[in-house]
Amino acid sequence: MSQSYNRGLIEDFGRWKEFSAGMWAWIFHKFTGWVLIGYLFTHIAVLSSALAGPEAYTDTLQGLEALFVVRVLEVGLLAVAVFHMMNGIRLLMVDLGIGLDAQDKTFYLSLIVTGAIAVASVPTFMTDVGF
Amino acid sequence: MSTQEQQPEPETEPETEPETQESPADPEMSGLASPQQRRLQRKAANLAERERQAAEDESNLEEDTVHLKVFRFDPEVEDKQEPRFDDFHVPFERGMTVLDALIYARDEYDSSLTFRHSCRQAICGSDAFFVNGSQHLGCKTQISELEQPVRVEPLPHQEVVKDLVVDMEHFYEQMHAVEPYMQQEDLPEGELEEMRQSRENREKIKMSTRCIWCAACMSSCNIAAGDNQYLGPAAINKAYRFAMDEREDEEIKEHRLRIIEQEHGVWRCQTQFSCTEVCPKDIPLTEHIQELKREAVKKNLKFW
Amino acid sequence: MAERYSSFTPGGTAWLLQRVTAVFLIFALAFHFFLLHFVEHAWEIDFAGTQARMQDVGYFITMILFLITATFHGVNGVYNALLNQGLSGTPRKVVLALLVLASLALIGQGIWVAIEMRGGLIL
Amino acid sequence: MYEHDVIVVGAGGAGLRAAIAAHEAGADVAMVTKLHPVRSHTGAAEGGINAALREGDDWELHAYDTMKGSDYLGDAPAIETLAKDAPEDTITLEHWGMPFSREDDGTVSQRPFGGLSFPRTTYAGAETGHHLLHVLYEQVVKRGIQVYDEWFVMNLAVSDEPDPNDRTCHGVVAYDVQSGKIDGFKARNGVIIATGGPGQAFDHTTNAVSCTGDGQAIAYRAGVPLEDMEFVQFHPTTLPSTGVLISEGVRGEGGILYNEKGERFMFEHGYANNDGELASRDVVSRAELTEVNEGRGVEDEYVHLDMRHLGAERILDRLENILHLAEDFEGVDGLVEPMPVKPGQHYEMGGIETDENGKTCIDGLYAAGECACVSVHGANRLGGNALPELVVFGKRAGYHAAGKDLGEAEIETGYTSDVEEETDVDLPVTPGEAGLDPNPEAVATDGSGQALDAEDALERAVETERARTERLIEKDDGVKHADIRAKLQEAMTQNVNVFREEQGLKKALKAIRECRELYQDVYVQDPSRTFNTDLQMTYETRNLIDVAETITLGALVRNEFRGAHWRLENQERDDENWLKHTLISWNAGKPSIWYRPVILEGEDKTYEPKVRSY
Ligand SMILES: Cc1cc2nc3c(=O)[nH]c(=O)nc-3n(C[C@H](O)[C@H](O)[C@H](O)COP(=O)(O)OP(=O)(O)OC[C@H]3O[C@@H](n4cnc5c(N)ncnc54)[C@H](O)[C@@H]3O)c2cc1C
Ligand code: HEM
Ligand code: SF4
Ligand code: F3S
Ligand code: FES
Repeated sequence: MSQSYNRGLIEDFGRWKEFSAGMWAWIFHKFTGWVLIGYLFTHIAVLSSALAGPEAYTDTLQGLEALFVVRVLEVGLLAVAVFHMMNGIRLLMVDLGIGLDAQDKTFYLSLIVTGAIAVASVPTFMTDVGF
Repeated sequence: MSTQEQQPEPETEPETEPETQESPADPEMSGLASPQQRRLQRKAANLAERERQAAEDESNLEEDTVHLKVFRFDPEVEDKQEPRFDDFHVPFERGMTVLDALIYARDEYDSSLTFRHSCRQAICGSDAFFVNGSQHLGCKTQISELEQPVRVEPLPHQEVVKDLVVDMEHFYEQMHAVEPYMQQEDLPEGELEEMRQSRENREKIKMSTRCIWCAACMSSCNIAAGDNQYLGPAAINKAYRFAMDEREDEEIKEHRLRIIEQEHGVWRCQTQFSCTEVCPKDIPLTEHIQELKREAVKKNLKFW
Repeated sequence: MAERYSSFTPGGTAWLLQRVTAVFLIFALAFHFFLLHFVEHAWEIDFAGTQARMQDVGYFITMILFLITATFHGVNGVYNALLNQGLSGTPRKVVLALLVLASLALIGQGIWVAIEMRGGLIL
Repeated sequence: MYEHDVIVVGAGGAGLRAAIAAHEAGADVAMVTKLHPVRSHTGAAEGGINAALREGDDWELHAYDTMKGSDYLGDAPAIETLAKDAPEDTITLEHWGMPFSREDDGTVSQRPFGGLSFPRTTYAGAETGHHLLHVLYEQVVKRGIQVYDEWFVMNLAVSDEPDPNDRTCHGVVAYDVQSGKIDGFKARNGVIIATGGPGQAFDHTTNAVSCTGDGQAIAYRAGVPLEDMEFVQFHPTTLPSTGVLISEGVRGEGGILYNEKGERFMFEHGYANNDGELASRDVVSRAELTEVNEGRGVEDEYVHLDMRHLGAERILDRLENILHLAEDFEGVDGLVEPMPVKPGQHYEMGGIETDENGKTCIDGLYAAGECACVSVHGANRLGGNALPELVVFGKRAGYHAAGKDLGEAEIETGYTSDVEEETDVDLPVTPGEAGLDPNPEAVATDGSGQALDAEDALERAVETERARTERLIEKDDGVKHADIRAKLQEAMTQNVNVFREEQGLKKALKAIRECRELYQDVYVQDPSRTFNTDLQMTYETRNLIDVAETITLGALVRNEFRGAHWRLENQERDDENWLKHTLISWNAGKPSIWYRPVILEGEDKTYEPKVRSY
């Protein structure tokens, strides 16, 4: 009807507090997926320094690794990857129709595992980094 | 039963930004298994709450009124063309539902308050509203379970015709699109012979047949909001109801799978579970959609 | 109504491939991260080490497969996400073409780099 | 203006079935309904649909049970038609995919029900009506039958001959709720009214808010008599705040009724020393109200239905649905507290007078379903007999309207001079008059007393409704329909309830008259044309007034106790004087009451009135 009123998407993100587990899982999965594919492109770009010769490659990589931000970003990347993987497994289970009733619990579990692995990896990732 | 003076008269207030509104308790976050279980638990909590409240303050008038904030819009009436929220203060009665409160507000304060409703018992599916930020049937939602003020809005993602009334045409079209009728031509001989169906098979389709076409699921689904052509959980569930019914032959089932595996069909579903959460009939919608995805894949694999 | 939806589109294939690649990626990604961040350490990586690993045929093939599946999985995921937001018509064809081109470029570049790391196409 | 062969008004079980039948018979059918079909109140039916399907049962037993249940006020040809057609029509539903509950061998299940000599109530869980409604709607979708949903039918377009038996119905006038447009629907062959019951005449009812007796009122005002309206069934266990039905199953499983003092009153106060809580619906309803009236009700309003002693496991297993209902609609947890219940209006046995083919005395006008009275239910409807009525008589009406030959009807309709006429009861006020508006009749007239042709009749009816609507919306001040409705409902619930006595009924008539007077000053507050439910409900309230009046009039004249109709003054069934139907004709606003004998001669036997005891 022409004279009806379309409220657009006002209820979408303005309502984030009311989102349920499944919805959050979807948003996070999307976000992490995009980060990962973005990273894949970057990653190949960085590795392409190998085309300019072994030294260029080693220098680029080690130069980047010397940067504190890069280390922090790496922890972030790990978290993103782990979450995407854990939730991906959850989604695969959902696809197989396993444990649908516990879908919210498994989402929280993915979050916890992600957090735990990210925290546990900090010492390893932060070794030998200059400030 | 309270008989005290009410403070009537809707006050008008400009539409507030959704961001600034108070968030009600989120029952979905409680992490219990099924909606059924969750309801039972909520029920226990509410009973305790009611008792506590009753004991605490019997005479407090404030406690005994319900504060409703209702979305208003009318394309024809000048001061309603710009959507707004009206406040109503309705005397509370034990057992009062959101629908009861709306009816009271309409009959006592403002006859132009418009919403669909009929059966008052969760079977006609006309009164799905957006209450405190999620989809509920008005007649099935106890006021005592909600945080105040109770915000009542029309279903999101559907055009608003007036006040709480949304345009359901698109929803009906999607329901019709899955050919929602038995197509078995080959009936048993004999005038009074029924088709046979095993108890297990009836059990399998039972939940899916409970749908009351309230559109709460469709309105909650983010994908349906983005892709208008997406069949949506209710229509897919309707397709499931027939695809899984053993009374229809295998070819008909294949035909049904072809309908739901088209581009705007099951593959669109991102398993957000919002539909399952809000369905007032506790239909495991996501589960049904997922099962159809697997059936469709199986069928396609057969051709390879 | 019904006829609007009757054209057969095997949307299921992409969906299934997304799942299949996901299963492969679980292992590939875990292996990749584990090897390059925990066994080896990222800050110690140099060309020699990379080359040594790449000399191993199994590793080389795994990485190529990893690249291809991840690209398909990621790009298909992005494409799907856009479709879900209602992308259709000509823009949709354009986006699909761009994504395919980008993927091919990425895979091509990746394979080239890998071969280079390996030190040429000697098997 | 729209034009079709057959126009079906109402899309509940009866309307949908009629539309399908008319379509099958080759007619171009359209349905006009104020609710989308799946919103109709047929969806609320729980128990089941009676049909003699199995070995050991046959239609004659079903007919016998129904006749006995009706307290010998049903017409044999109608009852036998119902019993004979129900099996086939039920199986048809199965073939259309209805998910009936099943036996181990895959055949449909049947269960015992009150008043039945054989377990013949075919059911689909505790939601038979829901499935029936949806299956029928699916068939309508399949056949591509045109549905005008959310179109409120305001009136019929009927020609203006002085004798209603000579009139013809040409179509209906309806109001598109979404847009506010008022338009005519011309019916080349016939109009079928299937608008359901008038439960909203009472404030405590299991019926939906949409059950406002519209069809009965418009047919009545067009000259069709309303039959046996005094017979209203009250269900003993409904939730006090909403009227939601708590199924008989709770008592069947062993639920107990207690009064405020905690007494098991069905036994302790001697209402039913043998059957206790399981006595028939009217007995239990009366017992509950007696308790409340004598001051032993909880909060002076209701009694308690307790099932806690059954144990959580058994309750969850068999009565889970009841837990949800009590919780969702009353906020009571049936596992930890007793449920409040009281009697509530449930079903209107009477209605638009029709024959077995659904035809009324007006040419081209049909009725089927709860709004009609063929009569199969007589003075009391058996549980599970309404749904078969919908499909059996819905189908017949559809066929007949589409021109299919169903044979000559045995039941007569319309007022003829040889029937008994009598109104020696003195009425406190003159019913009918105090016109609700200047043009009280549904018949279209140009004042010449000449029959109008179809187009003109329709045109005129549309104009009348447009003018009336205009007046209602333009009026700035007055009485709100909600206040009138509340007054009406209160009067009906107080006085025309389970217990009826002369004084109370007269009080009700006076109150109805006051409602009529108030209605002359009614106005619609909402000025909008878009989805104006205020306007729609104002129209409905007017229909309720007319229908409520017929219920009360019938109850006042029938001075006997039969079926659901209890009278203080005469607590015996009086077969000598009252084996006859009450009929009320509108007569241009001057209602008259007359009677027609009950037909007890069946196809090959005559039913002898016996004492109704179970
Ligand atoms: C709670 C409950 C339980 C029941 N259980 C059983 C049971 O177990 N077994 C049994 O046999 N019976 C049962 N009954 C009785 C039975 O369900 C009803 O009598 C029957 O469903 C009525 O059907 P109908 O088609 O006549 O009317 P409805 O289903 O009420 O449909 C009326 C239709 O008319 C339309 N309408 C009304 N007015 C207008 C208008 N002015 N303009 C346009 N359209 C209009 C409405 O939109 C609707 O589509 C039960 C009833 C109730 C209330
Ligand atoms: C570790 C193993 C991985 C698993 C188990 C996994 C699983 C999944 C699954 C199941 C989906 C589909 C979600 C849906 O359609 O509902 C998905 C989407 C996606 N994945 Fe992965 N994935 C993995 C690794 C990766 C990697 C390495 C990348 C990046 C290259 C990636 C990028 C994406 C993207 C972009 C999406 C689409 C997100 C969206 O919906 O917007 N994934 N993943
Ligand atoms: S599936 Fe559930 S939420 Fe969706 S329309 Fe049906 S009953 Fe409503
Ligand atoms: S909310 Fe939408 S995404 Fe799927 S699980 Fe339900 S249809
Ligand atoms: S009023 Fe019918 S579902 Fe709520």
